[in-house]
Amino acid sequence: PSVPGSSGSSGGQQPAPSDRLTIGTTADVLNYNPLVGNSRTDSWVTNLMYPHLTQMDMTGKRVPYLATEWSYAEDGKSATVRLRDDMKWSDGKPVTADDVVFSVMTVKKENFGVVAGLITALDEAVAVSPTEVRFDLTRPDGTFLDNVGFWLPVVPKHVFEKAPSVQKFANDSDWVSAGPFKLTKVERGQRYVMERVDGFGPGTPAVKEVVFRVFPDVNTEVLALRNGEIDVIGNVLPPATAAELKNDPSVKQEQIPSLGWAHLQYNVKRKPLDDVRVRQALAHAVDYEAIRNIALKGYAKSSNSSVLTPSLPEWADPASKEYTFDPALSKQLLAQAGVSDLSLSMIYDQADPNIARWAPMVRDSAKQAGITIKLQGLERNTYVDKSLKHDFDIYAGSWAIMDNPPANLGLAFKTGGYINYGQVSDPKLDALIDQAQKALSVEEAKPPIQEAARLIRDQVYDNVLYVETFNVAHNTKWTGFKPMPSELLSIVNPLSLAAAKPAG
Amino acid sequence: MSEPPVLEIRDLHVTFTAHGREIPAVRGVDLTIERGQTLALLGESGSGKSVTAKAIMGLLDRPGTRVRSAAARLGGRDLLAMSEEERRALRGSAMTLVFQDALSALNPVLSIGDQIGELFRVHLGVSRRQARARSIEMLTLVGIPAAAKRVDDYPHQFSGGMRQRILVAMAVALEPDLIIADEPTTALDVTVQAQILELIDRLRRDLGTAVLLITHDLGVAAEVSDRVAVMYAGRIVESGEAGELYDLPAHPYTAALLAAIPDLDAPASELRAIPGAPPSPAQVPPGCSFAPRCDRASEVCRTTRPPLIPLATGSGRYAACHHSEEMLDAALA
Amino acid sequence: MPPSPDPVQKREPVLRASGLHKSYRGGMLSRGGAVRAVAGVDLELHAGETLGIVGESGCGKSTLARMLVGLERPDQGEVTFRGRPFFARGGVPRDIRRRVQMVFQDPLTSLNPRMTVHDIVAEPLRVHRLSPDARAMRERVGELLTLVGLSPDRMNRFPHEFSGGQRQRIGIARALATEPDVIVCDEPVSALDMSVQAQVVNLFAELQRTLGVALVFIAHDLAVVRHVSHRVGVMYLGRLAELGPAGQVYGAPAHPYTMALLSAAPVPKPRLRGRSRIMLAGDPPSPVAPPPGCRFHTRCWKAAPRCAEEEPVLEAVGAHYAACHFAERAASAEKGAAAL
Amino acid sequence: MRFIGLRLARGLLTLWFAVTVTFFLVRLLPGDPVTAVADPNMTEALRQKLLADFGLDKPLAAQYLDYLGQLLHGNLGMSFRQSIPVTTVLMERLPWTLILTVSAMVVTIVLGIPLGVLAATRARGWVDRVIQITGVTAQSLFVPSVGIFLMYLLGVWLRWFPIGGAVDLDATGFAATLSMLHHLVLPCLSLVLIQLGGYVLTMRTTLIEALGEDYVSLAKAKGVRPGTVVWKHALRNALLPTTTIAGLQLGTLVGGAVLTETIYAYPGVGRAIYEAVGQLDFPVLQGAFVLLAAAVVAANLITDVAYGILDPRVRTS
Amino acid sequence: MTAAAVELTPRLRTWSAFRRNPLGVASAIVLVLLALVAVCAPLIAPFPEGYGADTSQPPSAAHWFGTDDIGQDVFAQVVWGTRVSMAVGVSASVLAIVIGLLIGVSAAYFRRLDTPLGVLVDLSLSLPVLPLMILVAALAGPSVRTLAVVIALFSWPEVARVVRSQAIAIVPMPFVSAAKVVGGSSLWIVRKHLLPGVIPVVGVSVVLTTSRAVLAEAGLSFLGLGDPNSWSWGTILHKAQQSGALATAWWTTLFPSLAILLLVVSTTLLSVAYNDARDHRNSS
Ligand SMILES: Nc1ncnc2c1ncn2[C@@H]1O[C@H](COP(=O)(O)OP(=O)(O)OP(=O)(O)O)[C@@H](O)[C@H]1O
Ligand SMILES: Nc1ncnc2c1ncn2[C@@H]1O[C@H](COP(=O)(O)OP(=O)(O)OP(=O)(O)O)[C@@H](O)[C@H]1O
Ligand SMILES: [Mg+2]
Ligand SMILES: [Mg+2]
Repeated sequence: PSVPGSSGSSGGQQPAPSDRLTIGTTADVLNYNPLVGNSRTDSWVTNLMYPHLTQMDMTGKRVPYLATEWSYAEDGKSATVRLRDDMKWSDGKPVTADDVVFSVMTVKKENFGVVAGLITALDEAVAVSPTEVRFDLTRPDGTFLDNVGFWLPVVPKHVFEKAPSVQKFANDSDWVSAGPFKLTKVERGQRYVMERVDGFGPGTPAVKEVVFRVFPDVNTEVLALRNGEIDVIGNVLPPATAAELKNDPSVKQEQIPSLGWAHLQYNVKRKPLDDVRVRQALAHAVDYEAIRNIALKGYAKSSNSSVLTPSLPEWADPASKEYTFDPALSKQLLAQAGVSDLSLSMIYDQADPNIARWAPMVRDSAKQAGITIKLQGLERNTYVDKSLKHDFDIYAGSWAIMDNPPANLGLAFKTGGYINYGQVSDPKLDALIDQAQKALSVEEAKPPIQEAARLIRDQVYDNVLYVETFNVAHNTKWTGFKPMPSELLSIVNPLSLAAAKPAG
Repeated sequence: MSEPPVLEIRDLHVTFTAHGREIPAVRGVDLTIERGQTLALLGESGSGKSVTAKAIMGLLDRPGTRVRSAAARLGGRDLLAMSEEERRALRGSAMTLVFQDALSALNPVLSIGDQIGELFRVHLGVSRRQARARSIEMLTLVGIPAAAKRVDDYPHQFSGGMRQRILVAMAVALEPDLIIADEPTTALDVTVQAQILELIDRLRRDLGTAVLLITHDLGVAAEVSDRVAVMYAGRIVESGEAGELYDLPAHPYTAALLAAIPDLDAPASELRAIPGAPPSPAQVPPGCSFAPRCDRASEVCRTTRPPLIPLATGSGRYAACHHSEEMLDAALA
Repeated sequence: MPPSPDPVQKREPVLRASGLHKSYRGGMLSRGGAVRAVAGVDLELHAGETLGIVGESGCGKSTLARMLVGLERPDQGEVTFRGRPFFARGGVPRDIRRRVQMVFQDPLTSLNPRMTVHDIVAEPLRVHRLSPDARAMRERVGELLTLVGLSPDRMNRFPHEFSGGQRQRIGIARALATEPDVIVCDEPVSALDMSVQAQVVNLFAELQRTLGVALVFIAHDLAVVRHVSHRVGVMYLGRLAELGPAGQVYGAPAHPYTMALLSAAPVPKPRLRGRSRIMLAGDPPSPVAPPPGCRFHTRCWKAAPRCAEEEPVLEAVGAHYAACHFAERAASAEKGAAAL
Repeated sequence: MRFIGLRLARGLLTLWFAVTVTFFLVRLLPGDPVTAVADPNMTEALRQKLLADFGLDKPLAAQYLDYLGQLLHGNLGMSFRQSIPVTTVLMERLPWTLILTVSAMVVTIVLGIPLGVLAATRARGWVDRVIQITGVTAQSLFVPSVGIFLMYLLGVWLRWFPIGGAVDLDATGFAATLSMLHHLVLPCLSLVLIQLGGYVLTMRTTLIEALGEDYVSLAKAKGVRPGTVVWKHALRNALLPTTTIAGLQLGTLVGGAVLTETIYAYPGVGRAIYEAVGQLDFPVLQGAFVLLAAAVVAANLITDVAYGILDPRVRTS
Repeated sequence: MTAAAVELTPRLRTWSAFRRNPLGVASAIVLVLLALVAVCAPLIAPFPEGYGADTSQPPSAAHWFGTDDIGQDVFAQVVWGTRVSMAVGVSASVLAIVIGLLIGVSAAYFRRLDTPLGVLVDLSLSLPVLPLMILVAALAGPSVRTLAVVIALFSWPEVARVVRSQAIAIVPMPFVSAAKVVGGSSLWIVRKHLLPGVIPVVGVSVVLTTSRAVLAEAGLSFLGLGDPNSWSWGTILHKAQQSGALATAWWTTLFPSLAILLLVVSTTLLSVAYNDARDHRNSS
């Protein structure tokens, strides 16, 4: 933290401009404790400080980071992970299996954060050797390694164990980290300065310094990119901006697949939405092509109305077909269901630029089928509140990261699932998902999960509109980024920034 | 005696333009004041007394105001031929103005010393310290007790009578040739009024200044003036030596005014009121302005405006009435 | 001398003020003490009589007037109308309100500029429901306007379309609308042009003669008060200095202040200019901290040490009353001065 | 003494009022801080635990009294979202907001007075008209539009000024001050633009009024030079109402800078409020409102002092 | 009296002075035109909905103000935006004025209420308006009605203050005393004397609060708290901002900004002109 007027830098020689990569972000870091903080902008910074076991490739497959190998036991009741031995905490101590065990067991014990809900199958984690961890599970869970590998940040045991409660530990100074960059200076509201770590395991970063600068407004961020004040816009560009910026020779855009999808959910507990024909009528009353082409300027792929999206090609079901935009059919279905003058309200987060764009399009196309949709563009907190309380007819939104279908479909569609906003309760679906979660390999999990996805499509438990193609812009002065899927990783992930270098 | 009169104004006209209409507030006023003389300018509200005073001082410089005169001389100096800067130099030194309402005329945020001293600083270019010393002198002169202590006080800290005295102090500070006092005592109590009038009169005697005293009070005019000019609807309708004019008014308006005053010594049952009301300055009848209210008015009064002409009787009597001779004859008979 | 009302002195007064006190405290933030506007005034007003009140600016004349009509509630003492107190519980009773009216100093500001003359004069009729219908009201307003010398066909005009004297007549018509027994006039002619003043003064005299209302006539012009009043009170700093029949107060003033006032008043007779006058020193003291003892002693040329300590009461001096320790001597001295 | 006591009491009352209004408003918002951090894996038990951690499970009245009690000790609580004290959050932001608003205020006054004088002395002339129209137009501008326009024109196109932020990272010592000023220009300019109109118009009206007063005529009658008449006699009086407005604005400006600070990525309190609403960070929100109310109280006090200096009627009674 | 009879009534005098002020007259005309646009919006342009093939087109003969990023006609948006913006502005200001009038007049006339009401007004004036509006708008959920109510809720203190200061000048006027002497009750005096007396200043308040309300509406909509089912100028700007097109597709921001500017400038100039015209002292 600095006070205006006081001298800024820690002194010494200033890095040349090309030694510094400046990234625009829209919000401050709220929590430096990676086990707690879950905002995207927090993660960009903490991901550079705390390693995860695995990262993802562009198809969503896990790739090594701290972990080099991982596997389940035959019976699926335990899993083993091997760690690399060349990672060090910034205070010189090595990163060992103890740290991994501490991180995961703390989360389990104190029961907080994103990870807690993903490790319900965990019984005990054991450090077999400094480079090997064994997870003992209470039941076979084929989603466990994917989840823990991707979501669990590894924190230094010797620092965090001193806190009486890790959950309350702010970790807001004197950071001990092990990523490619270490945080050296914070000017809240303005910027976060990170210095490269020499001897970072996977390879010393090329760039000396990474600076995150805070710009609450995207428009200002774009201006700053064009002005050369920042090199990368961390946030995904709104489609219209991406289209405009295509013509700017100084800006390059990386296309990043989204792991989530945009969708409409119908409250199946409400009449007449409990009738599948009505839901189908609604599904046929959406002009999917137009939404992708106009609202998203073509930066979106069809998911063929399946919750298994093309971003995860391993899982996708090529047989799935997208609902046609067919108002006549829609009317016919409504007539069959005996519903006339259908009038529904649709909630969405007004601050989400894409949804705010296509929500009126959904309304207008539904009108062609004689369905009235009243838009309720809400302030974010109200929207989340209403979603959790199932207080809506139609919910328009998008999932951010759905990286493991068996795990995610469980949360979203199983009876009582935390994010099962539409209140789907289908025993057949529950059984299929359970079966898929138990499977220890993709091959094994694929048939039940594809069956489940078909059920979801046919019953219109979820109406998938599209999978966005994210555009992340950076200055052409920089090159070498390693894009990974999702907004969370994109090109601001640790391995990518470690590889980034000045062009030419 | 070749000494020129202190003030000589010929055919002064002031016209305001408001809402696209012309308001001839002053319509041909002649004034002459000799050295050491007090001329009382009498007239009722809206007759143009203050406008005349401001016109003489050259204060009517706001847009929409036209001032014109055939001659304007201050102690022989031709005001018309002067530049604005030269006239400014005369204001406050050769001719000064005492306002009616001292509270609004004194600047509330400046100290008394500052406001009086400003005169010395502007006109004599003296230092701040000297100006202050002179201000204290002036305050003492007009009878403010403990002047040295009070010189740094602000207007609101003085009583009404003291404020008026401060205005008088400013008016006499540079020993001007002419003091114009615009109803200097109307806002004051009778007992205080007597004090202020006395003060002005004393200073006039000591300095030999000419005074133009504007008032609507026949009593006040009678108390201090040598000569009296009566104004009605933007014109002077009668002027002359005070005693003569009160004894033998040559204009029906003056006569009616005098008759309408209740007399302390003779409380009559009925006052002789003048019917009607004074005309609005924007709407003056073509002939004699007083004709609609005049009981002597004849046909000629309604069509022809009587000029202000010298009368045979008395010294320097003037009247603007077709019937003045008649009146004087009747009175003398 | 105005025609004297019938032998009034013995009859029960219409309006009686006893021991009136009124102070105003400044706003919440002002420091100094309260302004003691009226500090102990006793008065009686008899039917058909005119009581004149003179005094310098700020001596409490208007405050007294406002208390006499019930606009202001006295801090101490009370005003009674035919023996009934003004401030019963819950304000002034409506019938007393009707019987005591007021005419204000400034004819323009006392008439609402947004109302027509008809509405202004009809306001009391409406408030007291004195007219059965609109037609009757118009007729009554017309009568009232005629009574004060205005032509009824101008009743649909606005006050600013009238001259000062005419405006004051409108105010008088309004005061007459409820057929009051008492009209309190607070400087009703001070704001008028000198050529119009006499018209209004005459009107008052005539109205009183024909309608028999009792008038309280407040003014600072001694001559005007003398002209209309049967009895005159002289106020100084919130108290009555002298009270008595007009002829006596003016002819043989008993209080030094009355003498000074009479002597300082300018006389419209240039020939009398050289006469000797009593010049008071200094300004009237502030009503926030009136001097102890006799309030006039700070400016009085006759003041003795006793005057600074002991407050003189209003007591009979010959045929009238004065509040001065040296009242009798003063009265005789004045005769001497007049002889000079 | 009594006067000062009253002012203080009034200030405290203002603070209390702001605290109370915002306390309850904030708590009426739909959802709670826990839903704002909602993540797909949270369970109901977890939620309740979090609520209890934030002290949000107690009855509203108890929360309110707790809060007032803490406030008396100068404790604004911990931020829900950032695990640091609210005072830290705000104190980091406050200096920037002060720099921005005070500089905008100063520039406004420095420009506003001469423009007002010019308009008043040339009342109804074309100079007056031009000044009036410009002032009114500037006052009516919509901040975000202006912000983007200025940044595009002066930042991207002409490259005169940086885009967003408050100070350069590398600048030290004097260079830091320069860099700070450099970053200040655009946001300050927007604030000045929208405030200036009001100032000039008030100045103009009050000065025209003052110029018609008797004391101005007397000054002229004393032969005082026309310039002195305006600047010494009329202006001092006309400044009084303007001071009141300035005081009122200074207080509300801090809160009013929300849009400006957001658009220009300026790290001030206004932006913190905007962010805290989005995050339902009750303690920060409330703290910010307490701070703003305190700013208003302080501004009022400053106004009173300024009034005293300008108006001897206040000073000497 | 013939002389007095020809004098103009204050109202006529104000009117004649007002007519002479070209700025005021021009502003009045602009406002009338804007009101006409608002009322006749359906006749001028179809309601902007759906999407068009020509996305992000600069102004042309077909699309006077260009199109936005989903191909809607910006001109139509601005025309329909006039409706909502003005409706919110006017209804908010009417509401604020009713509240302000009641409170201001009560504070001026009933002395005992003055201090508490004065404190309330002062306190409300010292609250940070925009942040609070954000809070309340978030609380009530976005709709045109909410916006109007929220804006009114934070605009009345200003009106109350103006009304009070005017009313407080009327209360000591002798004509009020006269009404009391004549027997008028408090209610009578408030109704017959105070309210008519403060109406002229309220006239100024109406335009000023309206313009402030329009700006506030734009600000709230811009921050995403507007009504998504209708078009207001702020909504247009909000959508432009969300699409990140503020800096590139200038026409999507320029025209609604100009509309806001036009309305606010003309209301302000109108009130200035009206005030000048009412001030007879200086209208030479
Ligand atoms: N600036 C002005 N614009 C328009 N008319 C004016 C102006 N100043 C004065 N008048 C008009 O000129 C006429 C004469 O005014 P003036 O002030 O000279 O009267 P006065 O004799 O001094 O009256 P009073 O006794 O009330 O002071 C009045 O009718 C007044 O309305
Ligand atoms: N409402 C009030 N609040 C405070 N002080 C007041 C109020 N009304 C009158 N005063 C004060 O009370 C004293 C007497 O006032 P009042 O108006 O009765 O005097 P007056 O004799 O009528 O004077 P004038 O001749 O000027 O009309 C004055 O000092 C005045 O300042
Ligand atoms: Mg005058
Ligand atoms: Mg009085």
